[in-house]
Amino acid sequence: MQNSHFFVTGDPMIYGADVSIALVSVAIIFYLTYFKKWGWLWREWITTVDHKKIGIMYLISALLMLFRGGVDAILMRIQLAVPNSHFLASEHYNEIFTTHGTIMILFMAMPFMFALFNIVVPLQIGARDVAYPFLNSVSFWLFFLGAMLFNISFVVGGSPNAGWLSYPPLSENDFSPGPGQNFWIWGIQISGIGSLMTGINFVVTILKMRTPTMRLRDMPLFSWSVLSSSIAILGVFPILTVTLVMLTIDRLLGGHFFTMTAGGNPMMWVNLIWMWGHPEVYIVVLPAFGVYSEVVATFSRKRIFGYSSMVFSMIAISVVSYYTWVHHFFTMGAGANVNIVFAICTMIIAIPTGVKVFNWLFTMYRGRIRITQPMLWVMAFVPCFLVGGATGVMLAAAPADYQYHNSYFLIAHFHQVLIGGVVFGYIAGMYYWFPKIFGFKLNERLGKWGFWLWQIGFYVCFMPQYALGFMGMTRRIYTYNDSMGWDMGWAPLNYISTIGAFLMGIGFIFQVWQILYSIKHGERDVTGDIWDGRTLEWSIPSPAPAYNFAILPVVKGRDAWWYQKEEMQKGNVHKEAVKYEPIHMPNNTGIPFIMSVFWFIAGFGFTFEWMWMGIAGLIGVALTLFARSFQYNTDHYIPVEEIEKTEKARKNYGSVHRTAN
Amino acid sequence: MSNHEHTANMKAYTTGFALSIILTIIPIILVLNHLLSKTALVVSILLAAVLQFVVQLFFFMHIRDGEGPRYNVMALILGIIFVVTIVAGAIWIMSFNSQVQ
Amino acid sequence: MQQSISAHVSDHTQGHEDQEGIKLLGFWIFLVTDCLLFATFFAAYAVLHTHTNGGFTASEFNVPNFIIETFILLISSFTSGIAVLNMHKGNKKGLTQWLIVTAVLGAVFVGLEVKEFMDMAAEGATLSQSAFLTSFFSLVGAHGLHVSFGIFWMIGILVQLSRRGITPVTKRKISMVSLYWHFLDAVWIFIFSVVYLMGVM
Amino acid sequence: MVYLNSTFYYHDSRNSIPLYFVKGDLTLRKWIQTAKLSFLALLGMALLSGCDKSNFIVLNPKGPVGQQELDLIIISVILCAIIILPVLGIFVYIVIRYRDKPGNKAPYQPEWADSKILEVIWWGIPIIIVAILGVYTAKTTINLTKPPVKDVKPIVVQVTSLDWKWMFTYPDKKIATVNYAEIPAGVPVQFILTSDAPMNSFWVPQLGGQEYTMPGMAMGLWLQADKIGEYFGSGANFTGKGFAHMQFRVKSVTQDDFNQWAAGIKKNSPALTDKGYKQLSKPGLEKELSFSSYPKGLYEDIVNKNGGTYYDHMSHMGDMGSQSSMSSMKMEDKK
Ligand code: HEA
Ligand code: HEA
Ligand code: CUA
Ligand SMILES: [Cu+2]
Repeated sequence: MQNSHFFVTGDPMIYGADVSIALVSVAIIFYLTYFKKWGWLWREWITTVDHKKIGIMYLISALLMLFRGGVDAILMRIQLAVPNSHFLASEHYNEIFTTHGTIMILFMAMPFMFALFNIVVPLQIGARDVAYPFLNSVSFWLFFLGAMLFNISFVVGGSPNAGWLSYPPLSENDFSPGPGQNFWIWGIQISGIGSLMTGINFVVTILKMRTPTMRLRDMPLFSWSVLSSSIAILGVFPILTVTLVMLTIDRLLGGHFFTMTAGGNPMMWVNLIWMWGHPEVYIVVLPAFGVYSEVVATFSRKRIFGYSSMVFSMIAISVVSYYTWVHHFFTMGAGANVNIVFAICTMIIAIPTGVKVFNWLFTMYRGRIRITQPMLWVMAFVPCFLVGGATGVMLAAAPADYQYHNSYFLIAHFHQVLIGGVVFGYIAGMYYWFPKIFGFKLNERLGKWGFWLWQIGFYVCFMPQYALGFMGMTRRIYTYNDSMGWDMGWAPLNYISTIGAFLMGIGFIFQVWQILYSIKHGERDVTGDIWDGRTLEWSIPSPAPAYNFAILPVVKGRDAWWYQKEEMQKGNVHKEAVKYEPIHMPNNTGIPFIMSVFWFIAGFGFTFEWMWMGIAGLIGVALTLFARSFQYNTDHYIPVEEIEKTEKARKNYGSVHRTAN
Repeated sequence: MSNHEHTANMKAYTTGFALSIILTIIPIILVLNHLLSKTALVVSILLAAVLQFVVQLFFFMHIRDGEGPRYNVMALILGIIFVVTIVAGAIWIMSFNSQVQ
Repeated sequence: MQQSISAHVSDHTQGHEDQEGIKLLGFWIFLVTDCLLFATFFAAYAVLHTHTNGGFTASEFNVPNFIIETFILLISSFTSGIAVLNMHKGNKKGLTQWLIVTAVLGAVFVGLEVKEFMDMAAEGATLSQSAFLTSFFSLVGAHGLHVSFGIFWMIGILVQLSRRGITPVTKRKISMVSLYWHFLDAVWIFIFSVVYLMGVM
Repeated sequence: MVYLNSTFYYHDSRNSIPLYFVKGDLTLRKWIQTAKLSFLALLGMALLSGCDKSNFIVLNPKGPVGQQELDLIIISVILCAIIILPVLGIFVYIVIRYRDKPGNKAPYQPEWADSKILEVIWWGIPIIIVAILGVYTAKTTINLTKPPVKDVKPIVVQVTSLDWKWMFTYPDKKIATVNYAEIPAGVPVQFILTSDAPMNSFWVPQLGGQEYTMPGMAMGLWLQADKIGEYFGSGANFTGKGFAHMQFRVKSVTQDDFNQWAAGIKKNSPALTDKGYKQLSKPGLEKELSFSSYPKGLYEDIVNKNGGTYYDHMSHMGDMGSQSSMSSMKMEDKK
């Protein structure tokens, strides 16, 4: 690697980015130093093992990455708006769609999902923490530094440009030499290991940390969705890890897993990466389904309809999604029998998904629907996901897919399920639990602006893309000529699509404004139960105290808090004096952060093929692991006086544990 | 989990050890002496391996220990299903044994 | 009434004691995901094992070497079991000794494997020679790295054991490492059968 | 049908950049012009082009393969619509009827959360639909592995995707072309696909769906044009820098014209030598080219050097003249 190529050069946009990144960094450093915030940052955030704070850090990262991926999207749409555009050069466009796809799925959807896992699950199951708080912090920092490693490729070394799933041999040394592709490998590898740990963490949390009276069949559906998504994570992230290791072996050590020469087989990559990649999209959509279930029930003032079939269908989706990966390469000619089996397995997913849709509808049926912000996004989700899912089923008909594959029809399908299913869901979840996290509600008026801009923008952007697919427009082309643009009719539709992207961008700006505005002016949540909720997280104050529950709640069925409130209204609740006990909590620790920094160093070293640095980083990782294993003072007790003080400060909260029959 | 009832005792370990030695030697003998046809050989090697895996699980890893829901057993079963899917699926798909379209 | 029950149960779940059980379950799940990791390497090996690029083929493996390796690992699995038995009996000395035996056997195993790899490399059969060799070295090497990691882990535990004796924490750690060791033995059985035996068959 | 003019392709030497990429002012003018036009587009042109059925080339097939795929597309749209549209209707109805506003008389049953009958209905209907669609999918999948018509002798065209161009070799005629292919109308064509570069995908929407071109593999794709015409084709799987320019043209002509065309090429065009192929396969763009001959065994060598020797069925790569159709039959018998 020559040093002259270390900094990406040659493009004014990149210089602009360099300058703005430098300026922002200087500003942050100045702010932290001037206001003496370094210690605060270290103590309160970097070393925290509190799942709520980790959740907040995930949330902030996800929003930042949505912005980054969104800027990529806008740039692509500008380039494609008209034929023969030279706003972006070919290589630059290729980098942008690669980073757009990678960032949106791995560094936006995943952390957004983990944000909700962390913020909601322990509160919903009446736990004081996740099963492994230390590991949780490791997961976050691995994700974060992996994402940062990926993002610096923009200014140092060059971005990857072989597509978000980087098919070899294009992604091998022969065709993509240099650090760009390595950034992709290591950014995903490091954060992927973090995701795998999160999966383990939440499976065990849900199985083992529920408040002792909560049976699995009383558990709220969001937590069920987390369980099913985490199981899928356990099933597929190891495959991703190994597949990336294989590409690393090819690129770094001269191996031949996927090369064109020496017997390598690029198809094996396609096969393996989709074994992970397909379930991955269901991993991100399942928790969104969980959000819908919570929001719909709350704002219809009704029990969720068909609870058991909701649970069953989620588990079914997470398992059956393991058997559909070939639908991403029907056109590879693996054989009629292979295609038929996987086509039918793919269509089968539509059945449990449909059941969920029907159950949501019937939750609203004979309910009382309050159209609040979270509910708005849920109502936008239904039609969008229905149509996107239906086009998915059309894609699943293998021979029809020979015509859709890699066309804009496909692009339209997956944006419709990814945005309509995943993004809408997470945004709904964010609005729903925002008061719980921060103690105030997000402004409705600005939110509505954001909402409608997103909605209109979405359909204006992506509906024309279905038509473009039928017109033969393939994905990943940085430009098209006049003949395609005018004679074949691609140009007008692309232009419209670009307008839609801008509308979504403006919608996003409204949402950012909304958050900033609400920090000052947002309606404060003084009850802890601002939506008249049904599940345990609404029985404690907003924001929740460090230990979540002073006394573990007693749960007698589903929607525990809702029925508790009914009892309280009927006057069946006798306030007893409660006797607190000291609460056992984990200590803050800097090791996760330090370990992740070593991972970053290792990843950076291997990216530039500076083996000394890579190995040094790995040794650092091993040493921190070792240090941790010798750490014995890992926890403390919160004394009773402190709990009493905190609990006294809360006035009118009802609390589930005060039930007495 | 480890604090409850233990199936771990010297007898179990020795039995397990003896079984695994036997299950290793059988395929070695079969292979080195070319005793069976190719398919039969592959089947017996795999069979011995699977049996030995079971021996490890029961005699060494004490899969039966513990109380309450057997989450570890469930995880293992799911894991085995996934393992079979990954390996068998890859072999099947990558064999490209027919022409399509 | 309800109240007191809940308080009791909660102490049980959130207290130290069960914390160790929770960690063990997590470790078990981790092992299952590790299985998938090996499964993926196996899948690649199964698909690529005939792609020899005119070089080294699976029939040329060093038969005595891999048979010895196999028995050493089998024995070490047994000795790690004996170590755990000693732990349950509270016999710190026996525990330490058998752990050391296990680690030493593991080191011999790794040594033999390194020798095998070096011999192959000396014949020109390197990782970059063919897709078959890439997948072979990756699969077997991944196992070897796991074993090496296990050895270091055992050393770390031995140090803690000498300092603190048999406590709930060291107990859990020893249970984990022995579980890990049996697991590596189980993986090896498949490498032995599928890679080596079927290779020389 | 889509008319393709040759401005599509780069004019002179490879790696050069076509005029409209360099000339900034030209592009600026185009921007303005396009902006104006696009306002019209917003109002009418989208609709116009939308109504202009011929632009939807996927929905406007010119051969039996594309037609079968279109049939399946239509079936799948209908089957999905049968369920999706009513659900959308129910959704709108429920949201309007059960809004929480004062004086809403609609029933409110907050505890009603289970119904066996309903469960059976909404597990049942999707199962039936998936079953029907599954059967059609399976049928079409199997059909497409066979030549579209049985009684006409097929021809073989070998396709090699390169960085960033398409090479077609005709084993029967021993001629080669780049970035365009001619085929006889009404005759099943067995395209045999490989790549001497990162994998691409061979797609001629009006003739039928695509299939990957993969290094080291020779995969078969049956297509057929019923009438004469000229069809848009493109690479559909991303291969890097020049990928966006990998369009090609497939022209179907009568059998006589086809023979004449081939004879003309044999007579008038230069030969493709080993050296010439090496040059051709280097990364870069290329205009349409024709060659009167190509090195013997070129295609087989390409497949084999990229790993073809590891796949036994790949030995039938079509360079067997009239036998080719038989060999592909044999492949089917095998499975
Ligand atoms: C969150 C993300 C997400 C979700 C939920 C889905 C859901 C589905 N997807 Fe999608 N998909 C992607 C993300 C997602 N997908 C991405 C990112 C890609 C492309 C990646 C790339 O190439 O870069 C892709 C690509 C993709 C392909 C590959 C196409 C190709 O490359 O050529 C296929 C093919 O089968 C497919 C099918 C499906 C199906 C059948 C569903 C189903 O799960 C949908 C089920 C839902 C419904 C059907 C609606 C509700 C159901 C009812 C009301 C019941 C009754 C309905 C019927 C019986 C029809 N998807
Ligand atoms: C969750 C995943 C996700 C999300 C949310 C999105 C969101 C968007 N995507 Fe993306 N997309 C993918 C996942 C996702 N995408 C994937 C996986 C690919 C495949 C990549 C590949 O081929 O390898 C892809 C590819 C892809 C393409 C195809 C590129 C190609 O093949 O050549 C296009 C083209 O239109 C596109 C557009 C958009 C747009 C307009 C949005 C919008 O919704 C974005 C809206 C958000 C914003 C705009 C953020 C705010 C921005 C600002 C505030 C900036 C300033 C604003 C203005 C100037 C208005 N995406
Ligand atoms: Cu993929 Cu042949
Ligand atoms: Cu998929």
